[in-house]
Amino acid sequence: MAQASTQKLEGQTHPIKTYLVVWLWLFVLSAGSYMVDYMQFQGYLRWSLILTFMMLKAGLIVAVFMHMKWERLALSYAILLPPLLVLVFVAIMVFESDYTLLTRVLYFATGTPEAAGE
Amino acid sequence: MIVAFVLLLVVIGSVGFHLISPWWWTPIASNWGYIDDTINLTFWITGFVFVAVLTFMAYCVFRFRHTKGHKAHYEPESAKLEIWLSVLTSLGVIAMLTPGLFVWYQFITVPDGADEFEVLGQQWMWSYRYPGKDGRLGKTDPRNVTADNPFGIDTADPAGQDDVLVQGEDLHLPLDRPVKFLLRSLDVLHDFYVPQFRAKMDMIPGMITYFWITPTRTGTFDILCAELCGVGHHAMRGIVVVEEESAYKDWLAQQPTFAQSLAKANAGTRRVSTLNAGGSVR
Amino acid sequence: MGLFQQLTEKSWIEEGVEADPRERAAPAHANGKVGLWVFLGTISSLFMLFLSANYVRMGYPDWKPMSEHGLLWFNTGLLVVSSLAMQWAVTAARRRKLNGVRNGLALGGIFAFAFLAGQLLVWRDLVDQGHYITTNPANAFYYVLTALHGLHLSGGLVAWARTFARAWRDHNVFDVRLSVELCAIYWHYLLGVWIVLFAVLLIT
Amino acid sequence: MADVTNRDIDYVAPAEVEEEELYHAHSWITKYVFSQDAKVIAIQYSLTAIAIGLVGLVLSWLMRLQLGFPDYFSFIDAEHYYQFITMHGMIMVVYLLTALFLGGFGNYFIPLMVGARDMVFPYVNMLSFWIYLIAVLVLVASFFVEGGPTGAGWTLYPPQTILSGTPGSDGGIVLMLVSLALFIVGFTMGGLNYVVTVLQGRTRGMTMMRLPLTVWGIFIATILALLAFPALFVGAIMMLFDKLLGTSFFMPAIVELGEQLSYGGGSPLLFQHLFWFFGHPEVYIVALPAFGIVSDLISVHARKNIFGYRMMVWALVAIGGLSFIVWAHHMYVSGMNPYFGFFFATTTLIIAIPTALKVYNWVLTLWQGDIHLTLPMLFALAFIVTFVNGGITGLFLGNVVVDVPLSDTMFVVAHFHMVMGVAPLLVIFGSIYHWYPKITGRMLNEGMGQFHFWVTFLGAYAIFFPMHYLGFLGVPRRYYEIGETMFVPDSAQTLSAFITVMTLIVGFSQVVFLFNLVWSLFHGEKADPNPWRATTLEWQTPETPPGHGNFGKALPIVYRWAYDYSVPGAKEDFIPQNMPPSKVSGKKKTKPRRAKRK
Ligand code: HEA
Ligand code: HEA
Ligand code: CUA
Ligand SMILES: [Cu+2]
Repeated sequence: MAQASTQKLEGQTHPIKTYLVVWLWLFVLSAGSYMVDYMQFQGYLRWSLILTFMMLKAGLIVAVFMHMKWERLALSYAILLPPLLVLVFVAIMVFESDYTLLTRVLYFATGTPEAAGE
Repeated sequence: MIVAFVLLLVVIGSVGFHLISPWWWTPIASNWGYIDDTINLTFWITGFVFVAVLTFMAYCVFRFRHTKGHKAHYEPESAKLEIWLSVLTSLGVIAMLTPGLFVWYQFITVPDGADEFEVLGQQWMWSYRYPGKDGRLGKTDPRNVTADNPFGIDTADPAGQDDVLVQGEDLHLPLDRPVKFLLRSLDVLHDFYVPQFRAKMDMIPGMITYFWITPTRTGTFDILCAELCGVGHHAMRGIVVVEEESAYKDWLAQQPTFAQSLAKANAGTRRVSTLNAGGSVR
Repeated sequence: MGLFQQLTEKSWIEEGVEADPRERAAPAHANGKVGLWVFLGTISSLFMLFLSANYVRMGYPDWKPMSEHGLLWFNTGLLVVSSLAMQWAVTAARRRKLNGVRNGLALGGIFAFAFLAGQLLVWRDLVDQGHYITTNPANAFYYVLTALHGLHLSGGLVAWARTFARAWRDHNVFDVRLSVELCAIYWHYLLGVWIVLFAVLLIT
Repeated sequence: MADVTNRDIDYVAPAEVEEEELYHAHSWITKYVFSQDAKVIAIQYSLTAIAIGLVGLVLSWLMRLQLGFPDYFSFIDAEHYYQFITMHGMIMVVYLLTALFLGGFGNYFIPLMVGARDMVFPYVNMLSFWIYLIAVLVLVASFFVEGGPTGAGWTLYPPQTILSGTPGSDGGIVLMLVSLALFIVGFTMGGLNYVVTVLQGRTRGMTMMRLPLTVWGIFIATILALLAFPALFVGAIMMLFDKLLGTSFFMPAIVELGEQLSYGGGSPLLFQHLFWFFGHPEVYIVALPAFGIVSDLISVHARKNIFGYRMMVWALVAIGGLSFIVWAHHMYVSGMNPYFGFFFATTTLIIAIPTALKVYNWVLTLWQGDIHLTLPMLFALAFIVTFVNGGITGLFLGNVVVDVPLSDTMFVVAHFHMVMGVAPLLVIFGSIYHWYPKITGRMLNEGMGQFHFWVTFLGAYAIFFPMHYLGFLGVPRRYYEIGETMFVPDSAQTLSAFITVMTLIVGFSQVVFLFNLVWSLFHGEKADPNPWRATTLEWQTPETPPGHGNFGKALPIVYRWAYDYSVPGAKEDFIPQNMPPSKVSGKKKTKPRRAKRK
């Protein structure tokens, strides 16, 4: 079904340089998330940093390597919106998990972390 | 013609059935009259829309049914009409939702000074635990459950020793005092449900859930399990007795505390019960 | 034509065929590519849901994080190389260099297999160390998530094998180019998923 | 946006789609059994779904016999009863409705309605059916393993699902989970096809906003399914691990009948969230195709354009999107974080607004129409009645405080049967009466059809309308028997018996319908290629039933939207989508399409 086309090939391939730059960035970002671990950040800071780095990395990969950057806009919407809906689920689950934990700590003998090591 | 008529009949029949039906709420026995009010409000709003939409439809079927030479009108859309309809519907939704949310806020906010007690569900029976003199329930763990300690109370927690245990007996509640039900399950999901209280909540193993009510009427009511919990689900019944406070106090005083029942069990079986041991893990 | 314009078009007023968005919108898409994107949407949903389950479970006190396994870094490297090789094949296909396509594909496949083998090694090591799936929820999630990722990669290898066979049989780069691109996109995607999984498994 | 990708291979001009390579069957087996033709696959899907649906129907009779006459049927014990409701619910929702609407109707109508020769990935499409069939067989097999099928309720809530107090907690539940996982894999294959065919396979001139609403409904439903099914998949996998390997994803510490189990720490609520993150979109997966199809039925048989086409499309999209953020309205009394109630009650009631607009637009389409009371139209009208009724009871349940007393009572059962059991099924019946002539070349018998319609509509209404009142009384659902209580009057049992009798009557009329399907295949009146004088492309095929490749030599070119009925000034009261403007003498206000530049 592919139509042999006489179109010129110039301008169609992405210069290798783009990839190298992106790889560099991926490396930097990975180093960043490793640093978060290394510096022993705790709590929300830790989580927000790690998630930010993760998102940035995933975004780069999707945008450049998977050609999202060059796709039709509508398609990008179609692909980016649904994960947002799943993110609502993720957010709700964060609250839910905290709530469950709270009732365990309040009422159960083994609800506390110290008591768990049976 | 006939079709339009039957459609109309369905509407009239539904409304008629509603009006003459002998099947309706059991008389309420708790403070959640607000819930009934919200339902009635919802009935009025939705009932109106139901009748309006379907009567309009029946009229259309009657008025615009095919006759020779009749031709339909061509009209792709009317933004104005659609905006009006959305606004009206939104108003309807707001009218139902706003009071609903206020009542929900009350439903989940337990008033200060409510008495707490625990309902324990397991396949397929109910047991209850009151906090005893110190007003506090002892901590629990399913790992502590043994034949002598069916509630799994933590023997190391002093608050648990004077807890009053009610097993194989009816639940008693004092009239006109807010009570918070703490719901706990040992095995699977159950749901503590008394139709007259209008309140219910699932009980989840590994977690504590709650609701609160103020009983407003003395009497004896059925307790049902409203969450599928295995073959015995439909047979998981209990009885709750709402009575004057003095009668309630008398009843409560007759029930054994945790310490008493432990002592009795030890004496009866003449063996040292392994209090702390946590059950044998399979 | 933008999505918004498309969806607000008053289609009853306009007659005729002049404006088909797919005729002007550049570039249009091969069916396979659109299909792959939709599929990736589906598996993203799958992995995200698994990860949120992981998050929920992680908060509870019986969760004991796994010790990090050195080999995992090495495996990650393998997968990165595999992905790079696939990209090489794509670039070669765009330049119509059949040899490059073959080499890139071969390397990509080999490294993907090596990655899977490496993952199995880690599993065996963990079992030897007494980290069974039931020992701890962290272990359970580790096994399930890596198995899921591995399964997806194995599925990719089936597509890879077909592409590879065609690249050896056919002599026209043109015919395999789309398949190579699809494989590469999938590979990058799975690399991305792995990086996220690895990060989650590492920090928990 | 840099425009740098490779035009040469990515681009297939829509006008040239006819040159697309088409799969050709070479033998009887590849033509009728392992066929890659979407129309054959559609029929295979539909027949399988109807067959398993009949099992679900028989189960509903057995359940009703027990509920209506609790002491008469000793062969139905509690264990069986719970197995029956579970299998009944799961079969009806997933294996009947989802498969029939998407696998059956989707396969048949998407290619025809968008003007394509076939689905874009025919081979994958074929695999999709066969995996579905295996899933059904695995499900059926669970009836025959030791312990029988699972009796955990179609919601499969752990821990009870995999504990011994529940029937079928050994083989039954494992087969159920495996079957669901297979179904999801198979469905994903089909789903990719439906989405990509709608996006890519449209013929020249078929813009998105010229698609019939049937296609829109199935399209959006498929997207929902592709995103929602993974949640069930995740839940099923983790539960299988909990069951078979003893992990504790969902299992907290448990004392079962006095015995300590080795589980610990898991969260049963997590499963419920996952299940409903799938489950709520799922109910719209079966509703949206019905919404789409019924719009077309009403428009064709009222000889009038659907009122507010754009609004109908936006509403479908809005309902689809919103349906992902309302799931916890099934969990108001589940013990989840109570503050979620505010969020989910609000989103749930917001969904009612786009849905209400759809209802208004259906009714407004009737206004000033030219209503032909054909069988499909009758079913469409009946759908509106039952859907409005069921939707309105949904508003009771959605308003969180109102749900508290009603949840897990027969009121909920009545709600979802009205809105899901009856309403979409009426659409299915209507569409079978509507499209049977195209699919088989013969008309269905009108007399039997009328009988079937009136008994099914009035009968089903009589089954489920009174059931709400049992819910108000407080009768819980999933009760093998309510027995003696202090609050349920004896008359409620009479009502229950009445419901059972109605069930059997409605059941009998389905037999008539099935007979009609078979009888008309041989003796039905020969059908005109376009008996309802409809505009959409499936009626414009050169052959009836459509042949391989659907459209003969050249694909149709689409010049207009799908709803040019009773256009002022036009000779006929319908203008097919592929009728060029030059051949129409309408006075309708139109403008020629121009390329809009950004
Ligand atoms: C096709 C399937 C389908 C559809 C379309 C719906 C539609 C809706 N459902 Fe239903 N529902 C189910 C299938 C469906 N449901 C199933 C299967 C269950 C039970 C599962 C189980 O537990 O086993 C269930 C259970 C269920 C519950 C949980 C009850 C409980 O277990 O306690 C709730 C609660 O919010 C709910 C709400 C709604 C709402 C608000 C809508 C809305 O979308 C309805 C919108 C429609 C209308 C509102 C009617 C048209 C509008 C008008 C005519 C205008 C008038 C309107 C106003 C004045 C606002 N449903
Ligand atoms: C689409 C889904 C669907 C359908 C069609 C039905 C149809 C019926 N259902 Fe069911 N039902 C469910 C979905 C459905 N149900 C679900 C999800 C549950 C919950 C399970 C659980 O709690 O876990 C349930 C539970 C349920 C209960 C509650 C049990 C309990 O809680 O104790 C009852 C009780 O009366 C009942 C009755 C009936 C009856 C009498 C019919 C019918 O007899 C109604 C009348 C018949 C028709 C309207 C025709 C149907 C025809 C076919 C199915 C034939 C095949 C199709 C073609 C030929 C196209 N059902
Ligand atoms: Cu306990 Cu149902
Ligand atoms: Cu829902």
